[in-house]
Amino acid sequence: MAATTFGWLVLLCPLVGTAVIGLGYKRLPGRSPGWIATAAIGLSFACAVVMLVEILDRGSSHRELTSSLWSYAVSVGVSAKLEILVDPLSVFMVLVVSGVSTLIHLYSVSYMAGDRGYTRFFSYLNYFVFSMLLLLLAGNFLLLIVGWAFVGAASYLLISFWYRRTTATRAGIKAFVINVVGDVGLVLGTFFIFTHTGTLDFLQTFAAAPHVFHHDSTDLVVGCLLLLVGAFAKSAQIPLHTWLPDAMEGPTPVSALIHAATMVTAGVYLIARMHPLFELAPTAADVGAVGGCLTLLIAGTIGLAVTDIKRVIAYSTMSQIGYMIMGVSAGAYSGALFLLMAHAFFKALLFMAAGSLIAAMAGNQSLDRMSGFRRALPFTFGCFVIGGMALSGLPPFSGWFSKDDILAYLNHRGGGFEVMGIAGYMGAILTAIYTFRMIFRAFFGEPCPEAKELEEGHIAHAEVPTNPQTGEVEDTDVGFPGPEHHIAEREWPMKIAMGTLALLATVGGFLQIPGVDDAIRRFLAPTFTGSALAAAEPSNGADWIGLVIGAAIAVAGVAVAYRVWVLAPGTAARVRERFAPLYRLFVNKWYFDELIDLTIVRPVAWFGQVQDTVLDRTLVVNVITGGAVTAVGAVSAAVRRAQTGFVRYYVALMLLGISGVLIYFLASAS
Amino acid sequence: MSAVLFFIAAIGAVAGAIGVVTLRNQFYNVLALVCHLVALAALFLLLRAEFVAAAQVIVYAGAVMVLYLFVVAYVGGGEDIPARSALRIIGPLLALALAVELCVALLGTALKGISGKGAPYVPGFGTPEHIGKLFLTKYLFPFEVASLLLLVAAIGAIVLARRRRGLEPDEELERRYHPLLPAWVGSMAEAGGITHSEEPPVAPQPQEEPIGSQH
Amino acid sequence: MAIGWYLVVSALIFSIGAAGVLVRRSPLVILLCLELMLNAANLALVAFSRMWGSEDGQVFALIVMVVAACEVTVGLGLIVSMYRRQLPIDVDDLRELQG
Amino acid sequence: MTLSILIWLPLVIALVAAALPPELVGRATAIASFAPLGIAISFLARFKIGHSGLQFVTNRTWISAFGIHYKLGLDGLNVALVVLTTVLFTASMVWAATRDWERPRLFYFFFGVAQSAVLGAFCAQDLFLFVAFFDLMLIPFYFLIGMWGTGDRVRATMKLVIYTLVGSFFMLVAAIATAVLASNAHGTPITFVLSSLQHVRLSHTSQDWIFLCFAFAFMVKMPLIPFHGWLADGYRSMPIPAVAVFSGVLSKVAAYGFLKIVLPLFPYASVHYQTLVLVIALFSILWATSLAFTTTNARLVVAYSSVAQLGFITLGIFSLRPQGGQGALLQMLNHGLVTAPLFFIVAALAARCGGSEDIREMGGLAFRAPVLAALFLIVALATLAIPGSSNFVGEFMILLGVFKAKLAIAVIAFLGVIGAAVYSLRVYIRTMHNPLGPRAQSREISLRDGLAIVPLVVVILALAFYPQFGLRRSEPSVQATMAPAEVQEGLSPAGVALVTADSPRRVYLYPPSGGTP
Repeated sequence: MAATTFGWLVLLCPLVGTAVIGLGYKRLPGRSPGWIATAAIGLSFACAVVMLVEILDRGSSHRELTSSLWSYAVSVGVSAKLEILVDPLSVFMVLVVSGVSTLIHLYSVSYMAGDRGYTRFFSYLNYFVFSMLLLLLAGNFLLLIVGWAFVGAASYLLISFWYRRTTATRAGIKAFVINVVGDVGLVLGTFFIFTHTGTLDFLQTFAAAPHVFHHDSTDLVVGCLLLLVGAFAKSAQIPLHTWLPDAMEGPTPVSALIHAATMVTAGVYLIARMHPLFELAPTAADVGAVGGCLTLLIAGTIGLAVTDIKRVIAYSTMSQIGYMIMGVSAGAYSGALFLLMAHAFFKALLFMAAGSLIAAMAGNQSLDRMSGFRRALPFTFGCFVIGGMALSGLPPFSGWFSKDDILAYLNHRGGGFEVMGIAGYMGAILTAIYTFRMIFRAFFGEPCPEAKELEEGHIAHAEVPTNPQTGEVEDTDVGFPGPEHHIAEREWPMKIAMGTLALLATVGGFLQIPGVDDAIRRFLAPTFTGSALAAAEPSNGADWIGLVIGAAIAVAGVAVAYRVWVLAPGTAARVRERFAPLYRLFVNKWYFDELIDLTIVRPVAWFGQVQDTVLDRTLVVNVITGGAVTAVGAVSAAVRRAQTGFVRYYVALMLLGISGVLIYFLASAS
Repeated sequence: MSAVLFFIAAIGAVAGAIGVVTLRNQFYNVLALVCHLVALAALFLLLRAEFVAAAQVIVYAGAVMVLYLFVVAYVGGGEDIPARSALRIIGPLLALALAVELCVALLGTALKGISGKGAPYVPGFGTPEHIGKLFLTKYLFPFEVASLLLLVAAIGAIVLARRRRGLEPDEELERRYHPLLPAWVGSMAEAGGITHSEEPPVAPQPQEEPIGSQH
Repeated sequence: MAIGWYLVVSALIFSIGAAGVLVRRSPLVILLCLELMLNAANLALVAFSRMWGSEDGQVFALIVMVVAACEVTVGLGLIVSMYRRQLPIDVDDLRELQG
Repeated sequence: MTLSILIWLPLVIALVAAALPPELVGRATAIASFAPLGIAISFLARFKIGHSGLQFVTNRTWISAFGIHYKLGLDGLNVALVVLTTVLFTASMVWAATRDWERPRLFYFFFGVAQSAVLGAFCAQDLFLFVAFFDLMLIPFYFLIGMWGTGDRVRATMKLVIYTLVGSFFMLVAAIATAVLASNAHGTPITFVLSSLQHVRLSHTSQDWIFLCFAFAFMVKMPLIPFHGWLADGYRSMPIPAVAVFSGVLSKVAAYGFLKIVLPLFPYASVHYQTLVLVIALFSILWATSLAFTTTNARLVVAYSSVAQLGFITLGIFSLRPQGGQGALLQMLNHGLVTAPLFFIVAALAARCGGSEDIREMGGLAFRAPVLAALFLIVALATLAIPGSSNFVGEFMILLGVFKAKLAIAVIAFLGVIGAAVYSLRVYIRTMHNPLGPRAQSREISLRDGLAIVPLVVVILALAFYPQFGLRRSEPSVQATMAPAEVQEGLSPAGVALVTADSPRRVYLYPPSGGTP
């Protein structure tokens, strides 16, 4: 069977999983939905591996395969088939996504046990994986947009999974709407490109692009910028990032899967996929790189200030994706995708560990309340530290090799990109500081009451479950994190998932060691043939210099964190007072939410009110329509009054009319 | 000779008509109409419409007027007090205007046929034979329709005038409808969204005695 | 006599009938006045029939008579049934059809 | 089997059913309503793809003196809409049959009349016949609101009557003027047959004012925004099955009228007023969208979303590009399939909240009603035209057409797409999610609701997998109907076969910038 057949199977497995779990919601007992879902994704991963093998069997110039099932929308010049594109890039992404997804499903089997929406959760989760894989395998713009929107919908459903929480539903709609903004950008961008190339198919578009577009022609730049809007919205880059921190309202496995490992990296994939267009429109690419650069810095600073552990990790995700976007826009494709893979491993791991920690805290996510879990949660602690070290870019973890690959490329490329490289190093020190801030605050120091309780063998449970964000009492019927909590130490599926990821986060970096091996770059090369930027890789020596600098910076960051939060615990408060305005800026997330609220949400809401009450209800409905009705009513009342009911009166009128007509004829005859 | 006859008959017809309109007593009205009809029949004869004239006298003056008389006798040919409204003055004025206009139109017309005596007389014109032929050939369909119409009217009159329970005010019906709905429900006023400020017009209540039997 | 005079007589009778409908209140008399108007029309029809030498007008007049007879029958039936229901036999009081 | 049978069958069914005892009428009508559905599907199955001409033509002279023919036929434009009509009427009948209505015989009779009239309007190939059916289909709705409506139904009926009658009047005048002026200008005998009228072009000034008359009538019917005064009261008062077909089908007749009558007959005016109509449509989209996320009545949200959708459909038609036309047709189909179940769902929600349709009193209903929630979710996502739904393909084509015609309008129209996401999800969240409402009771969907809603949702899902279903039959017809306007605009030379799927035409916004190979 061809590789594309397995491509279709990759898509089919999660779809069937969704349908089976969704339709059998009443009959599936216990944890079986979780196992079915995990099996479906596992099968999908297996198919992806077969696909990899198949594609490796082919010569490196024959690794772009397409296959279509039926006409999706083929009419009047638009031609979109149900078509997948299997090439090294998509295979790479599919492997990462299905692999990490399998592990997160496995983790969720235990973590979500006891929740009333267990079946629903896995149905949604499988649906998400299907959508994500569709996005990755799509062979034309239309299917890409479909996958793009489907992951947004799945993300919405999972963010507001605990739907009785108003915080969750609000976060859900926010995420969805911003994602729709992204979809719209994507569609419009597609229009700009399609009207010139006349095709929606990726390979045909890329083939036609150099012929129909000038270098940096206005339409292409606008089109690519609009694609960037899509990418930025999905990947939570400034200024379309505000949904991601709120998305942490979803269950922790969701944060791990969607809002760290897979969906949010779709923007990176999009730019990589569209690299022939972006290379033709360097202005747009530069905008992307600058956006990524700004995001990685701003998100890093916010990560220093917020105290909700999941939100810290969320900002770190934004920051890491900023690196990837910056890299992929600047041309460091293999480096960015390498970081994407490594990030999927260590960030999923961090979220899983955080989930375990939150479970031990009975749902509370505030770093202010946590401390000293080192002994109570040894396995979680180990995983968190491994994930943290990978995130901070400490050697020899995967984050070190991958992130510094991008930065070395930027410094090597020159022409202003060094500035971004330097910004990247600044971001790296911030990353190390906030990561180890989490570790030191949550795991070191005096054990908090929950940690003590756990050391005695009990997991803390709240008397009355409340929403940690607002303090509202939860509706315990349904739609709230179930009454049971599950920690990695007590559940073997969670342990296996986290252990595997810890291993991958540690050794994942060895895939691409400068001077030693080059697996990712070589594998991806067929996709990026013909790209001038991909060819301009720095030398191994330069790479190693970058790696050394990166390692030094990471170590420095860890040292700072150790000094501030372990050696002299009061330092943080002193710094906070010293730089109060800066702290306020960071802790209020640079006021982006307020800004959007002030410039968009409030005016729209105000206008809606005015329009509804004043313009539509008063003017149109009452004055114009009501006026018409009243006028007709008045006229009919007048006519009605003429109907006196006197027969003789009618006769008189008739006679009058006859006389009148006669007079007219007589007058006109004479 | 024919001019004299015409004037006599015409004066009779007009006088009869005026009698119908002006006399107070309903018996006299009917009798005036009989006069009028007979005079009209004479005019028809002058116009050589024998059959029409005969039908006029036999059917109209004979049968129909008897029917009228019966009804007047049954209902009670009371004094008819003319309306006290402005129509009492306006009505005759309007009629006068109409008459004047028609006369002006007829007399002032330039049509030649009107001032002549008509087409040359053909023997048998207007005889029952000719008319009968026409009815059974050219006008068979109107003829049949007319007969059907008569049948329907006859049945209709029987149904209307027959004595039955339903003719008395139906108390049960009243009880069923009146408490439920205000009188104006379902009228155009309601549809127009105009609510009555005053009491809705009340349907005329049945009086103690019918007006017809006053005298 | 010229046909025109017949027509003038017809016009006069018609107008008188119309005036009667306008001033009288008893439905019975109004019916009589309607008869007058119909007869006026009949006279005109017969006169025109004479003028053209065609009997069609006479046939028409006869049909009008039939219709008049029907109208009288139904009208009188109505008057009788009004009397039975003890309704006022006066067109000014019978105005339930007002708007 | 001729189209006449399809058209008149619903009326016959209604008349026959009226002879049954009142308690059986509903069920009998609902079961019998599958017959027109089956016939319509058989027409769809026998429809030959790839032809732009009429198929299954019935052509009899009706009033020879005025050249009025009783001419019916199917082409790519109406075949899907005919099926949609029967589908929605059947669903509504099924929904209605499981409930009790006062005076059921009359109720179902009016539905029969409405269905016959709508089918007639879709099939009519004679301008006069179209106008007759167009007016006929409104009559049953006056009664359905006036007799079975809720709330201030008298006033609602009044508004509907006034608005639609004025619109109909203008349309009648315009229709007569079209035929008369066409015969005067060319000395040909008067005719109302559309295919004959297409061959005679009216003068520019006549086209202009006739266009405006038609446009006014259709825009009132849809309605587009400045003409929507009757909408709020009308939709709120109508009984649910009536509003489902009204919004699902009747509004489409107006859009279909634009496509079938206005564009081919008045190409000059269509081009002349293109911008005006586009701006009105755009304005409707934004206005209705904004209203939809302000109003708190769930039914009105659906109503305003319909207005916005019809704005999109109008945009597509008046892009005067085949893509836009195709998208508009597909979107008519999609919107009909989406809006009817939405109204049924709103009724189901209201039944769970003490009869109130106010979303402030709802909330948290998903709890014991996962099936209802899932159905609502699918329909809500389809309403906001999430990519992957057939609605998205329609919207994509529409906006592509508009993008090619008027870039700025397309860009602004995308705000409507974003707004749709806001109001659809808002209603979903405020009803299904959030804490339980004060009077809300979470109950699973009942069988009788499911009977009407589930099949429609299945159709929505099926179309999502294969939207080409709605596109393949209509392509030649849409190209043919757009051709006169395109010629007028100078986009394509007269008489030349237009683009086909195999040879994508490239329309350049600016002169092609790259070095052509």
